Amino acid sequence: MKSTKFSELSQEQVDRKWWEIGDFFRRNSLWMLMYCTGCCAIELPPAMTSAYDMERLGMGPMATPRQADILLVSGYLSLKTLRRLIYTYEQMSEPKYVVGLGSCTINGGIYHDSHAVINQLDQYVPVDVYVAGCMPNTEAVMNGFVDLMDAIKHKTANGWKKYRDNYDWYRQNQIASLGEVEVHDEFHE
Amino acid sequence: MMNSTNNALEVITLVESKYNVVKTEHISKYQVAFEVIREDIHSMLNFLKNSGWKQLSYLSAIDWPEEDKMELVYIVFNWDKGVHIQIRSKIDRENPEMDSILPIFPGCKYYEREAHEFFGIVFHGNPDSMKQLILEGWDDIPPLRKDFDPRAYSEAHFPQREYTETFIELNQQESKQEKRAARQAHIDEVRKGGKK
Amino acid sequence: MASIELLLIIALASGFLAYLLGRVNRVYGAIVTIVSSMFVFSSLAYFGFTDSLDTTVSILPYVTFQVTYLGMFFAVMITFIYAMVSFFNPMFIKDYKYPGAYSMLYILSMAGVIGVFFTDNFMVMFFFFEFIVWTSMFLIPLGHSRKAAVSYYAFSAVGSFALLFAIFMMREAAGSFGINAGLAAISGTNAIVVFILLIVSAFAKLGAFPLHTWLPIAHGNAPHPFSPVLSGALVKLGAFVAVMALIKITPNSYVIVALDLPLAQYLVAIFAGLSIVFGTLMAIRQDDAKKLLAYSSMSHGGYILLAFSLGSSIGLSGGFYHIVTHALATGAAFLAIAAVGRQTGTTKMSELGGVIQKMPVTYVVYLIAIISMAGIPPMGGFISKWLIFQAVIDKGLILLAAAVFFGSIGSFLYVFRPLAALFLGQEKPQFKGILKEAPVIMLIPMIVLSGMNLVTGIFPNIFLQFINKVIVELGMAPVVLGTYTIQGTNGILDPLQITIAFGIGVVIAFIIFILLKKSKQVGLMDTYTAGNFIYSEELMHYSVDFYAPIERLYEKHTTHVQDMYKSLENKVKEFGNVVKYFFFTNKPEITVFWILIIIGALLWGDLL
Amino acid sequence: MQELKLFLGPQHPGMHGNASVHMFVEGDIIKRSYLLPGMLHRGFEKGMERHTWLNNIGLIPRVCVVEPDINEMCFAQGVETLLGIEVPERAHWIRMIILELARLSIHMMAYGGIGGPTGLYTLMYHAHADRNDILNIFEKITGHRVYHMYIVPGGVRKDLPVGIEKDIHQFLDSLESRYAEYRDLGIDNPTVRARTVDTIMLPESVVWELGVTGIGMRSAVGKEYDVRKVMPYARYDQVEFTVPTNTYSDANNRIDCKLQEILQSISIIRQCLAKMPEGPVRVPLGRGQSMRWTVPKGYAYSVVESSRGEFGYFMVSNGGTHPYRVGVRGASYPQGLLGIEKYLPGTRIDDAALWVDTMGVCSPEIDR
Amino acid sequence: MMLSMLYGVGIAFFGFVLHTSVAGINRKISGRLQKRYGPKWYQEFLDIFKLLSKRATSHGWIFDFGVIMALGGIIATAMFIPVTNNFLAFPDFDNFFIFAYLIAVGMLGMAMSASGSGNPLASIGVMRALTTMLAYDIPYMVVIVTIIKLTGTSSISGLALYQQAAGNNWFIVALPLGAIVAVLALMAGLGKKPFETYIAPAEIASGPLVEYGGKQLGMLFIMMEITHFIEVSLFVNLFLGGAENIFIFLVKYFAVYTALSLISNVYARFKIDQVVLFFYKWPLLIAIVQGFIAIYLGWVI
Repeated sequence: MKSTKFSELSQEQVDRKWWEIGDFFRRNSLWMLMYCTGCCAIELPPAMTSAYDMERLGMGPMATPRQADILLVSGYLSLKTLRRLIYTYEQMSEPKYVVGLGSCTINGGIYHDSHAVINQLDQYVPVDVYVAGCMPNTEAVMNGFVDLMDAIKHKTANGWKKYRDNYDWYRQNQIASLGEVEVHDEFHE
Repeated sequence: MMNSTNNALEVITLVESKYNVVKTEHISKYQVAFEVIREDIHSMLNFLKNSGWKQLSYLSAIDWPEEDKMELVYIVFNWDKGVHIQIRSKIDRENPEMDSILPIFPGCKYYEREAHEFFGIVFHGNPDSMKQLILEGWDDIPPLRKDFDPRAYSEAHFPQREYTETFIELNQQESKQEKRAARQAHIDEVRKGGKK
Repeated sequence: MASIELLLIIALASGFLAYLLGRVNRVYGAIVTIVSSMFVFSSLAYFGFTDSLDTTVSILPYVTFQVTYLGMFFAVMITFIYAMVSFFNPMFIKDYKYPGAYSMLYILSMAGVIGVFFTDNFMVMFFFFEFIVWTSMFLIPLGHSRKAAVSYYAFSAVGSFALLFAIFMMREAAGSFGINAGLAAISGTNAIVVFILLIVSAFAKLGAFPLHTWLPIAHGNAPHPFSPVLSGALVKLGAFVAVMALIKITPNSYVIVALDLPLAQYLVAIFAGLSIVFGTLMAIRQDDAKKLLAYSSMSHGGYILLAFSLGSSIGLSGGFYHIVTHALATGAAFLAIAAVGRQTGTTKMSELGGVIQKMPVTYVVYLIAIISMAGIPPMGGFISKWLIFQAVIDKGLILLAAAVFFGSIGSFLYVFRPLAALFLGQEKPQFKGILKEAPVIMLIPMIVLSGMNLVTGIFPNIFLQFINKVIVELGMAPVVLGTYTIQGTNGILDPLQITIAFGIGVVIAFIIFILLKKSKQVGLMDTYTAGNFIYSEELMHYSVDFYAPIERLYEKHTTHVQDMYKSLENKVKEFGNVVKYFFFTNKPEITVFWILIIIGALLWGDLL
Repeated sequence: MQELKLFLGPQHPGMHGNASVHMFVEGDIIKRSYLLPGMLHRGFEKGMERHTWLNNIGLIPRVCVVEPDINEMCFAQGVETLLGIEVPERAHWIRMIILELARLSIHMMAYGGIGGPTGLYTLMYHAHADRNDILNIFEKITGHRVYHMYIVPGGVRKDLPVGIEKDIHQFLDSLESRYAEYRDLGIDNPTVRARTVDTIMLPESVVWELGVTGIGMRSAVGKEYDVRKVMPYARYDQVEFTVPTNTYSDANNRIDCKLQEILQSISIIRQCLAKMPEGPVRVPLGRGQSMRWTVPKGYAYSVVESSRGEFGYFMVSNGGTHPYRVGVRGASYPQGLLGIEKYLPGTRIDDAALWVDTMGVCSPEIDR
Repeated sequence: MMLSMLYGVGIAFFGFVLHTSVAGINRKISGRLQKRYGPKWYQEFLDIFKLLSKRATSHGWIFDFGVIMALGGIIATAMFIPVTNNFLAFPDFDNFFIFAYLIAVGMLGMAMSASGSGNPLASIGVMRALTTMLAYDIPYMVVIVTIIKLTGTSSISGLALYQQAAGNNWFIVALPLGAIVAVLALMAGLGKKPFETYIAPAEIASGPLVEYGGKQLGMLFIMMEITHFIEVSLFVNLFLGGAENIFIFLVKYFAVYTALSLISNVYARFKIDQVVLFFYKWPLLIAIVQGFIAIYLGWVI
């Protein structure tokens, strides 16, 4: 039988144990950012409120990116939104997860040929869970969240690490599509 | 309000008596369209506003590259009469310019700004009309012109998802019969109560 | 043995020395102020606490001295503030038009303080009183505002004349100018009149409602290093007069049975309550940090008056202790603001922001000062406010208790505002790169004052034991003190215990903080903006109209008192014009005629 | 600089939808403000030009997310006007049921939505619970909860399922029985009244200046300026209903109008279910392959009363298989852009979210 | 001394566990009121520990120092709380004014840290919090002054014992007007609607908390739980006669907190100046009337 004496564990193992304990808390208390980027956000109120009651999974809407764990990309992303989404994503505190709702985040969906809407979200920010559909049912949205919890449990939801490690690649893609990520114009003195 | 048919006809006689209309259309009992020359638009809108068409419902443009024209559309509405009036006028496409109707309908401010953004029409007298409204950092021709191709723009700017060949092959390998058999097996298993 | 007379003469002499040296090099004069005030303070404190002050007089004519605990309490505390503030003089002396005069007047006004508190003669006291008023009056316009000096002098004159009349009435009753004799001899209706006159004088000096309008004008416009002296030290002269009136004179007025308080004291208490509320409300809406602190002085002056007027020994000790803690706190706060004012050139909160990034020590000094001012443990302000609360509750004064609590909670509001608007937030672009921490010589007094704030909060009994001596001298029972505890009327306070508890709490919080994952450092512009981009620091810093919602509720009613004085001023001006019209016309013979009449009336008027 | 810049949206709990109100604030009073739209811009008008007339059915519901049926109706009407065809009688009535159910849904959502800015979350939860029943009914009728693609040019996609009347009646009865409770919890709640009465005014002159329509206009002007009354489409001229109006348009009265419209919609749906004739529900628009159907040359402006006012499609056909140009007039365009620029200044930041909410600003239809 | 300090830390920890559980249960109860299932009862613990496990962002040393000062001050305050007649760390030293002012250290720390984040919304939130405090504290303090004047002691445990000795004549019955004011002030102190002006997500995006995430937010949550524990147990001791044993305390505590959160569920939020006007109109008047009646006329039920 393996000894569980604390002193015999290496620093790495201790860290992993702590991380697993942290994962338990993280997956049971996922706070999502209240950012309705697109039309799939219309299925979120039923998910949040009485009909499906997201709070029983420990999830709740949060006001600011600093407090939130999940960035919910609800649907298509116009260029203008994508800039703000990246800015918001970088403000979130780690570990952070991204859930892409709707087919627009996967391949552009019905707006695949639009001049204003991007086609593939994971070129710009790493996505942990996709929920397909246009728009996905509330059940599908809830299922996506459960999938995310499973992914956290199995340590596969590490998009934030990917973003940190491959920051240059993501940045390059962002600049290629957006020109400048943080705009200076008359709206932003 | 039930006599709207008469209202529409009244409008036609009213306008035609006063202005030299290029073309009149009686679209439905609630809708009338006039095509006028560009110089008449201001006085006509003013006249209609004083006659009760107090609300500017819509302002936009249509691009006609074959004729090399840009067509401006003003839609005004009278809530008492219940008649929409379209006023259309064609202007030059290469150098589209128009005087703003801001003094007549203050509500046109953002419509004109948007028309500038999407068609490149310059409205003189509208202070903010040259600023960007909806797009941000736009670097191409105005997008609602007919010669703009959004697909080409999208392909140039946004990477498309590449579905790898293996993915497609895998699907092809799995024929429909196999799939059906697998599904049947699954159903049987569920019926037996083995798997959920 | 040290002679008070000697100290006084040393002070006066060093004043002139400072002037002469100041003519040579302005900084030398300022250094004389440091040396002189430190010398005066330390000898007063040392010889005072060892009971070895000599009162014999050999050189100065007509001047006699006595050593009382009351006088010594005030003198030591005020000279301490003088000594601390004098460290600021060398850094500010460059800005003044008349640097030699500044140094001289600074020391002379301190000399006046010695005279006021150690004399036993009313006339000498009045002389030194006026001496302080005149010297400080010439100091104030060095901050480039003559209006401030006029306003200060006008209100001081009201106080001085009220005091003078009271002195003459007491002379009438006692037959001499002796302070103790005069106060003892007064009785009957005269006592009521003298009481009112002395209270008016005290109100004018303390800046209590309704004689408060000079406070923000004078404090706000005085030279940066002189404001702490004005607010922390000189204003307390009023408290001295108030003690004479409220404790030593007891006019036989109607006693309110339910409150167990004489009517006269109760009226003073009500005015004190009004000054607390009014000072708080006005401080909340100031934009200039110095004016804000000036109004807070008004509110705290109300606390002191209220404590004295309750007439119980716990109230008295609370009042005396509040004098100490307020002097230390407001001195430190004013010095911190002065340091900011020197480094940036302004003390307006709407023009500043993010000063903490370059001036952290100043920030900590200000923080400790405001914790004390707001009456939060473990600083001294908590102890004195606690004592005052005990006294107020003991009397069961509901409305005054409401006023006291209003002032206390309100002080959180107004002291927090400079903290947030001036020190915290984004650094303004115009100060980027040029802002530095204040020089070491300025940090010394600030740190000393902060330390004193802490000591007064943790070991208040050191001071309260001395205050007990003062109270006994005034004829009251002393407050019961343990080793570390203070026994109030309805509870015991152990400041050391609270401090240890607070320390343990902070240690626990710190351990939790340090055990957890290290945070990522981000800049102050990288904040939540609802997803929008913003690049201008000025648009991100919330400093204008900080308490707009609550200000809106009373902003229409803030100028009534000012309007009253304004109309009074206009009346005086009109009267002056009338006089000018009659007496000083272009025709000299009329003027000569009037002068002759007046001379005649003065010479032979009594005969008629 | 004396001003402070605050933002309401896009990522802000007080903002519904993805738009940003930039506010320059002094103290807590807004001095200048403007809306930064375009974060939901998808190039709809361009996209419609690139789809055939029938393919557009899939695209149009997505113009305005909260109220997709209005778009379908608007588009269908426009195409029918251009083609000059008449829709079967039963289709009209089914359309009315769908439209009024959609109106109920959006009004419930908007009424619950005032729970957000005012902090009355219980109201929000209750309203959303009832709205979910409407979505379930939609799912039974159309197969989808939100984007129904049910009202198509030429009628409706298919007939109502058997027995749906019972469900609808059941839902309407339960909603009607809870109406008084909603009033008590919402606009008659003293704390809500403290927030809404006599604030966020919309005087009549402003209505005409901006061109505000819908509840905002009716609550200020006091006349039944409703597209359903003024120029009745479908069979609105054959049902009896009143349009709630007022002459003093503060936030409370606007919400009140919204609540009264819920009752009217319930009554309309009941009348429709009673009066609905049997028959076909759809006519074909042309012959042959549906992707090659063409629409004759012409211009048409088709209008529908949405929950926020006059919602219009301006459609141009050059006789081809694709629309030549489709312009969308969002109902909240005037108050959303010009209203925020001109009339939000002067209010307080406490009221900004409520301003946007009770004026009925919907960002997707502004951006398109 | 050291032993009672440790005892005090134990009380603070007890308060944290107790209030976090009670708040979790109350979230479930509110959930049922809102027609939904509600979270797990221990959800608050999960939230706090999750926050503590995250990697936060910091806006400079004042941002961190304020949080430490806030939590430290609140722990220090909670150490003085008498839970029952015997379960208390410092008998005789649990002076009411210590709570009134030591709690302000925590508030000041949080306010400072929030303003130090450089976000204007945080400063506005702090401004609102301070203004709300100015509004509700005055009437509340007047009621407390009345009680202290009547009983002659300001020790919280002493006041509880006084009520028990008078045959469980609780002040909520004896001073009914004052009790109404105290309940309103308690609601404001706990940040319950309609007085929840300073969090106000829809207006200022959760106010002072706007820039916090990770461990700082977790520590502030702990601080808030303990603050609520202090305020509710002060109410229990002052107006509900304290508790002879821990079960009575738990019952009273749960009843008070649940009643308040149920009431707050059906109210919308006031604007900040409405809060000030509200408290200075009726509650202040009622409190003063109650004071006069009780002190000068001696009418105590």
